[in-house]
Amino acid sequence: MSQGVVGIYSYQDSVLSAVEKLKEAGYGDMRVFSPFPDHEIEHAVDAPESPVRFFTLFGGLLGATCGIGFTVLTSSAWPIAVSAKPIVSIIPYMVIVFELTVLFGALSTFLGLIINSLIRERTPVRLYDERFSDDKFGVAVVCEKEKIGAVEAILNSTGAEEIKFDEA
Amino acid sequence: MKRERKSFLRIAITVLFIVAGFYLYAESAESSDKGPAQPVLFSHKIHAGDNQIECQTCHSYTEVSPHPGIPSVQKCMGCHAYVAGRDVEYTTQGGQTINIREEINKVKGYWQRQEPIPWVKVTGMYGTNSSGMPEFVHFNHKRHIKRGFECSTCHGEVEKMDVVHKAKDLTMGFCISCHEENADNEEHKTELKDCLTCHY
Amino acid sequence: MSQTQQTPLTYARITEDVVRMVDKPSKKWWALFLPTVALVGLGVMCFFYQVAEGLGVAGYRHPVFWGVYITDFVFWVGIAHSGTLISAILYLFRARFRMSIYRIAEAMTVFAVLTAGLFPIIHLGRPWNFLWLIPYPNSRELWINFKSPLVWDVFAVSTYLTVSSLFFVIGMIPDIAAIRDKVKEAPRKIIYSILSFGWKGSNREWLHYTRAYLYFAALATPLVLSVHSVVSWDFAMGNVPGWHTTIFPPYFVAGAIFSGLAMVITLTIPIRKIFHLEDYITLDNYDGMAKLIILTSCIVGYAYAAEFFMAWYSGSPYEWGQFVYRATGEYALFYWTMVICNCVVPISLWWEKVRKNIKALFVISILINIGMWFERFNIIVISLSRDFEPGAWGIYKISFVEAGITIGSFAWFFMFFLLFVKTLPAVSIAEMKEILPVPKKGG
Amino acid sequence: MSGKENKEKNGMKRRDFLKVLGVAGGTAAVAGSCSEPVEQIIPYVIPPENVIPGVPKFYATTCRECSSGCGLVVKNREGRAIKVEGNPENPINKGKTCAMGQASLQGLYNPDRVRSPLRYNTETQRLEPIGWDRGEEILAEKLNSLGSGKIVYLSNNVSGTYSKLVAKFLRPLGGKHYVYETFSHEPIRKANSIVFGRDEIPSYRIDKADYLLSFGADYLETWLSAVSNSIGYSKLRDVDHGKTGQIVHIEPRSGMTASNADTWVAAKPGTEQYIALGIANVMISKGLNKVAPGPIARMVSGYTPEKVAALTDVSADTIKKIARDFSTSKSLAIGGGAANTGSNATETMVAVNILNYLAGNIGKTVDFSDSLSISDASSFSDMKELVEEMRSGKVEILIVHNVNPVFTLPGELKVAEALEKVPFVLSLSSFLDETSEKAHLVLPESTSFESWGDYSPKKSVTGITQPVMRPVFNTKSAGDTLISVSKSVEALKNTFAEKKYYDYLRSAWKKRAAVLSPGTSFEKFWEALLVKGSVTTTPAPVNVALSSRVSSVSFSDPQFRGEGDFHLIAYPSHRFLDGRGANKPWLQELPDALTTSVWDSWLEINPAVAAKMGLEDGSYVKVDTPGGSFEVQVFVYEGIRPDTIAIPLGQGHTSYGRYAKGRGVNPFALLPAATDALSGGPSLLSTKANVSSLRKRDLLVRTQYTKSQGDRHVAKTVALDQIGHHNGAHGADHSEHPDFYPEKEYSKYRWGMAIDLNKCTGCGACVAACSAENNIPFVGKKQIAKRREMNWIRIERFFEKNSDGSLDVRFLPMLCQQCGNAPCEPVCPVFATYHNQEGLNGMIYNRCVGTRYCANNCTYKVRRFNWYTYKFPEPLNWQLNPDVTVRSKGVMEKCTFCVQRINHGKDLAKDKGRLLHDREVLTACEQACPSDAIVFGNLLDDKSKASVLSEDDRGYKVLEVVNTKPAITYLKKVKQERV
Repeated sequence: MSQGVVGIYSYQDSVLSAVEKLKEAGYGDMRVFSPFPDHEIEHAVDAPESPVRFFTLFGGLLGATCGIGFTVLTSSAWPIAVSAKPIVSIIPYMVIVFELTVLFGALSTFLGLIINSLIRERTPVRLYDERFSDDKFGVAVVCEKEKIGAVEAILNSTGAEEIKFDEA
Repeated sequence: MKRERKSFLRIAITVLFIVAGFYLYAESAESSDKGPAQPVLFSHKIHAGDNQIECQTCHSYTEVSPHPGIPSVQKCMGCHAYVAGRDVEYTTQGGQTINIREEINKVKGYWQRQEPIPWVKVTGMYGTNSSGMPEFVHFNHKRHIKRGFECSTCHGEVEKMDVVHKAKDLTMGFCISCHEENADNEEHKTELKDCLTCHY
Repeated sequence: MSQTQQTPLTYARITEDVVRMVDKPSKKWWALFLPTVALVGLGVMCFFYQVAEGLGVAGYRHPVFWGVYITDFVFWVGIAHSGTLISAILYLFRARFRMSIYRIAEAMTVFAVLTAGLFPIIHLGRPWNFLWLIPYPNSRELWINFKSPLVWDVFAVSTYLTVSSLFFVIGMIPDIAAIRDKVKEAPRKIIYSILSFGWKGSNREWLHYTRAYLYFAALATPLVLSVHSVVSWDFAMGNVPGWHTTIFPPYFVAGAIFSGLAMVITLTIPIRKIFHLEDYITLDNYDGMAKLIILTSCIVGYAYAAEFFMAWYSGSPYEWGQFVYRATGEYALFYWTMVICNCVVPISLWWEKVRKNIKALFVISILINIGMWFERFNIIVISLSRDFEPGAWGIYKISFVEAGITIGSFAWFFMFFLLFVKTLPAVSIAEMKEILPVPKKGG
Repeated sequence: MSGKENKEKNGMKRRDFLKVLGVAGGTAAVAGSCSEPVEQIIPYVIPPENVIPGVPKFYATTCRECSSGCGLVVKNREGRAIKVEGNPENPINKGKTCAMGQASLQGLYNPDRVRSPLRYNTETQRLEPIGWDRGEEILAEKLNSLGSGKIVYLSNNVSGTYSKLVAKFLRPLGGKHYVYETFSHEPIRKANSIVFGRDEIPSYRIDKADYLLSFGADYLETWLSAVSNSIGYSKLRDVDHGKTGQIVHIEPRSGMTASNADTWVAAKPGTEQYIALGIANVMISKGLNKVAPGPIARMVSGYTPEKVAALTDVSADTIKKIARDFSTSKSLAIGGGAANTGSNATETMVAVNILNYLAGNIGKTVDFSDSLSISDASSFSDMKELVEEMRSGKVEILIVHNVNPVFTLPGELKVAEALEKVPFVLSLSSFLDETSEKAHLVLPESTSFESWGDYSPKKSVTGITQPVMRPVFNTKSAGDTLISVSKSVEALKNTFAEKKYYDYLRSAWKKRAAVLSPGTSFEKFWEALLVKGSVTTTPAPVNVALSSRVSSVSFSDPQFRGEGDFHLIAYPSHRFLDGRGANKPWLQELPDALTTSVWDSWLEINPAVAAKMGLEDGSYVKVDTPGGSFEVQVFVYEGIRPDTIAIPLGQGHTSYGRYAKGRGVNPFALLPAATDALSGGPSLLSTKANVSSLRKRDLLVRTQYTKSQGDRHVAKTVALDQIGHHNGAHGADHSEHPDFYPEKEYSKYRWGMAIDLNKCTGCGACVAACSAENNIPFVGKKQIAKRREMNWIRIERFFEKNSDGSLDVRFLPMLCQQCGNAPCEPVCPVFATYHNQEGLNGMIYNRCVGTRYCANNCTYKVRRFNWYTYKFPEPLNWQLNPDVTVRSKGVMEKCTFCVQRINHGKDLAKDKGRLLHDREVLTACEQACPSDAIVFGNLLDDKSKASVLSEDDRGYKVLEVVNTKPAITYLKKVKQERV
């Protein structure tokens, strides 16, 4: 049985010290909420590198391949001569290849973002506080029920203004 | 999660119904005389099928003209001045019942009034029920017949139809695939697939 | 932040201010919105009249087969560009003055592309067949001509629309989440919940978000350059004297940014005033944009001069004839309007006083927009009026239908914009918060 | 209207018209490229013999648009005449036609034709339809009750059997037949009678001359037979081993004909005779004459070049040079035209005859053995008498047939008033023109395309006209009408044994057949005649000697009425002639050769005068003449003397159908009834006029607003002695352009064209032919004011300067160049235009979405866009070519070298299992071109005419610098040493 606990903070340095203390205490798997992206928090938490970049790379390569395949294959399917240009004219096709690279790259980056941060990344609803999008920070930890007290103590000691629990 | 499943089910059922509807609609057309109703129920099955009359007996210009020719009333009367037709009921494939002699009498009526018969065009591009080939397509019957194609290649088995309908989908895809298959070589293929062959 | 106002900016105030903007629309807003919709209606009516009658109701004539619609198209695509410039390129350069205006600029991008995309269709002889320009599988195996710059255009503009819309949407996710958390009434809360994709602002989310944003910016940057290059190739790939030149892509991109920045200024000044955003959109912001305008104005001016020089230096009678005609022919008024608006007027921005004078900026930005519209008109129409074949030369006159549709397009753009400022966060909440000093207990 | 009703209505309409035609079957194309589909197929009740739907039939007949009588072949599809072409078997036009001939089908299908007999209702004061029986009854009553007054039959030149029928019809009634041609060239006849004792017009053999000296004769436009003259012109213009013919034209104004001459000599109006006399003087004094001058020597002795120079504004050196060239080559002098209709016109013609006589041209280039039938026309003074008789009430019955004297006779005669004095006017015309409108009874005649007849334009040729289709409307041939009426007229009861004019015609021909081919049966002869379209005989040579009457001629100064500053020349238009062409939209929309103006009149005025008066192109001016004044727009033209203004005839109709009515001004209305003193011919150059600016200006609607080509060098010239020298400008044209892509290769055909600018006269026959062949819509003046004309081929006209500063007019037919490296093709996003394996630049209408990039990128600007769906009012749409798609709005179109003809030709060749031969397929423009300037063919075939010409030394490609690799090679116009 695990339980979640979240401490609500007003100050970023309190959050940072809470993160440090939690890490020391072995509660590495935590979530820090903030109203804006903050580099110091990001560094403090030590999260793994985001996989979104692979989505972008894969999408881009797929787009380029589709672009080449599409233009070359369709123009060979029914060779219609225009001007004295060859049926397969690589140079003009590069424009299409480029555009499709960007298009597919962007689409799959978007997909990567949605998958990684909004589908895979699920935090218990009750640990979220509406103030996090306004002016408060939050440090949330999900742990076994019996360890909640220790976490609460750390949060309290670092200056959490309010502490909420999640029963789920 | 549960709610999502439910809505998925709903969508799936709706799609299924639409598809089924289309299918049934198409089916229903298949089983009847799906060609357009003509002023005279002229059965190609009786003429070309049962009586083995060659297509070109009536559509006599296929070898000399881009147009096949629709027989004149005079041509109909060429036979039907003598062939009065049996005074019997005849049931078409689609279940219409007609009296053969009465239908022939209709032709005679046109002849007596010296009126042309306003046949409804069957072979068109868009659907079965209307319209001829759009006028931006120039199809040459002569060339195709001289090359040795059977009428049925494009018109289907007309000799088995009481009410003629468009048997093949005479869209550009149909033309092009045939032109591709029948090209002698690459150069010929280019010629056959040249847009100006048909569109000018 | 040199600006001093009654209360200093805090996180809470930023959220509050932005949420207030998406509050119930005021009478003033309706007074702006309804006439806009009416003008859109006018444009739509003109379009349907044109479809019913034929393109003859537009001013086209032999040999000018492209006219106001393509001018509008290039104009709007150009407007779109500075949005992406501000949101992506300046993001990559970490220019701080973009923060407060980038959302407006991005919205402008999306709506401008949306407007621009209509024009090629309006301009078609048989608009109901526009989908023939899109490669879709068909039984004839007849595809489209990928050698045609117009097909490049289809790909570039649709890619641009997609990417800039996604960029716009991604950028707004945390802000919409903030609004979601503030509003109480059910329907709005639900809508904002959906639009926020369940955003919570955890460190992981922020990590993916910032990466995705970075890659988007990295993709959008070459895209934005390519789109206007492709648009310029619509002309440069032609052989018409006045079109067929290698200078076009950079010239067009600079021109696009130039006009886009001017449009951002034109749009933000009233919004700043109406929503009291003086603390957000500061005079320093305008100063930064005005400097960019000076830069791009110089590039554009240089391009005008270079065109003339090359026309003369090439020794081609066709090129030289075209440029002499531009400056002295029937359209000379348009040409000189363009030169004055785009090259002479921006000189005033060299003075800081002007750069920080809101009224002056507003007037200058509108003049630049007019000048840039005429630039496209001149390139398209004057070149076509007088190309190689002297027996076919002729003069184009704008018809009321074209004017109606052009006015309608402006209304269409503003209609979306008005909807945008009333429903979506027009100022980026997260980014504004990012540039405030981080609150530290330790001070 | 609901969809269903609409459908039914269309169905009925279609059926009705098919019944009219008696034909059907096949799908006739009337619909647009994406309009509603045809619903029904209507078979024949009884199939007409030998008609195969989809296979065209060709009927030989004779053109009756003017008095030239060209042979025609009319293409008939499913019972409808769809295209007119020249009959190659006819010796007059040798397969060629002019624009008027091409447009004749729009007369046949004109929506404003009289559709049934009409009778003037005195109560409603309108002409109202009646039946044929009633119409003929009324006429018979009138003829039966003919009192002491005269009966007059007034018709155009109807030589041949019909004129005999008219004579036979009139004789018992004591009537008189007047043959009225607006331009019947009386001075030529009179002068011939004076000089040679022959009151006729000979054949002038331009084709046999290599030096043509024209005194105002607009032989390429309206003078005698323009087509046959153009064929001669083409021959004269042949460049062979650095030699070619030369043409000098003397006229105060440089019209289309003068503009095609090597030298235009702008003489003072009416003084051409002095130049001729001066030339004769030089010839005799220098001993250059080939024939003994006789009394001529004394006549011309006073006209030394110096004296002539003072009289005419033409330098003495010019006269001397002309005299030398004229007498040392195979020469021909001709005279006529509007400028030569002054009071001394016959004297001028006498002087011209003297030149031909002295140069020994009689019997060589002037052929009296084969004189023209127009020689039989009544003279203008006869017409004047007739009008007087009408006015005085002496004419009781007037039958008007295909003439429009109210419009074409000078306003001073007040014909309309005189007409009202005639108790009964019958019109047999097909159109309600200004004259027929005033008739009491109209019994509309079928056009020459719908009826039998024959016509003999000159002694050696008689052409047959046969119906090429059933009458479009409820009309009857005039011959049938006369014969049918005669049965119920007492005096005529037994005049005609025949029931129909057809029978009358055949019996007349039976007699001729017995003479012409004694061996064969008549039926065989007749069949051969119908196939060939004409019979040709070899006329017996005649001996022509100088008549003693020649010395009686004294040469006088021209007389002018009025006190104005300018001489007013009213000249016949090459599009409308005397106005009869004005109801045909193709001709209205055919740009005038020089001004490129359409649908309107204009006044030509010299730039110096215009500058002084502050006039520009399109300024309105008021022209005051003694006969009245008119307002008209100005065209500033270097090719007219400062003391002269000119205005074309033919416009200004007050009726004559929707296309003619209310356009421009009719100068006839202002002209005095002045005549040439000796011949009694009309005097078109007899008035002086004042011009005053109205201080307003509007667009003078034209198809080309640029006058000079500037530095573009589109229409090029080459000096005669530079041909073949590959240096200078010529060498540069053939410079190699490095190409990014490899040259395209063709296997069977590479269609191409060669256009000889030395032969193109700018007449516009190609433009009209193209419109007819390719279903090109006419769009009207308003649209052309927006430059939206649709013609696929246009004649570009440039006014340049010769090295001596004189005017150099160049014509260049511009059509799709079928470029090998076409700029239009790669920019089309949907492959609607592309390059095919035969080198054609295909244009697929149904694929086109209308981006119009192709047109922007077209270097030659030959693409046309359908800004609207243009309409062909019923029954003009009957003429549409079913082999060509009718385009609808939003679609680009252009020339594809008549691909339907190429495809048809290939189809026939394939039946024989071979490829096409050279000259088997002709494009419509080439087929019509009277001067043979256009040659189409396969460039892969080295021996094809087009290939050979394309390799000519004079060949160049227009705007070659763009490297479009056009399939059309233009041959530079040759510049000779000028007089």
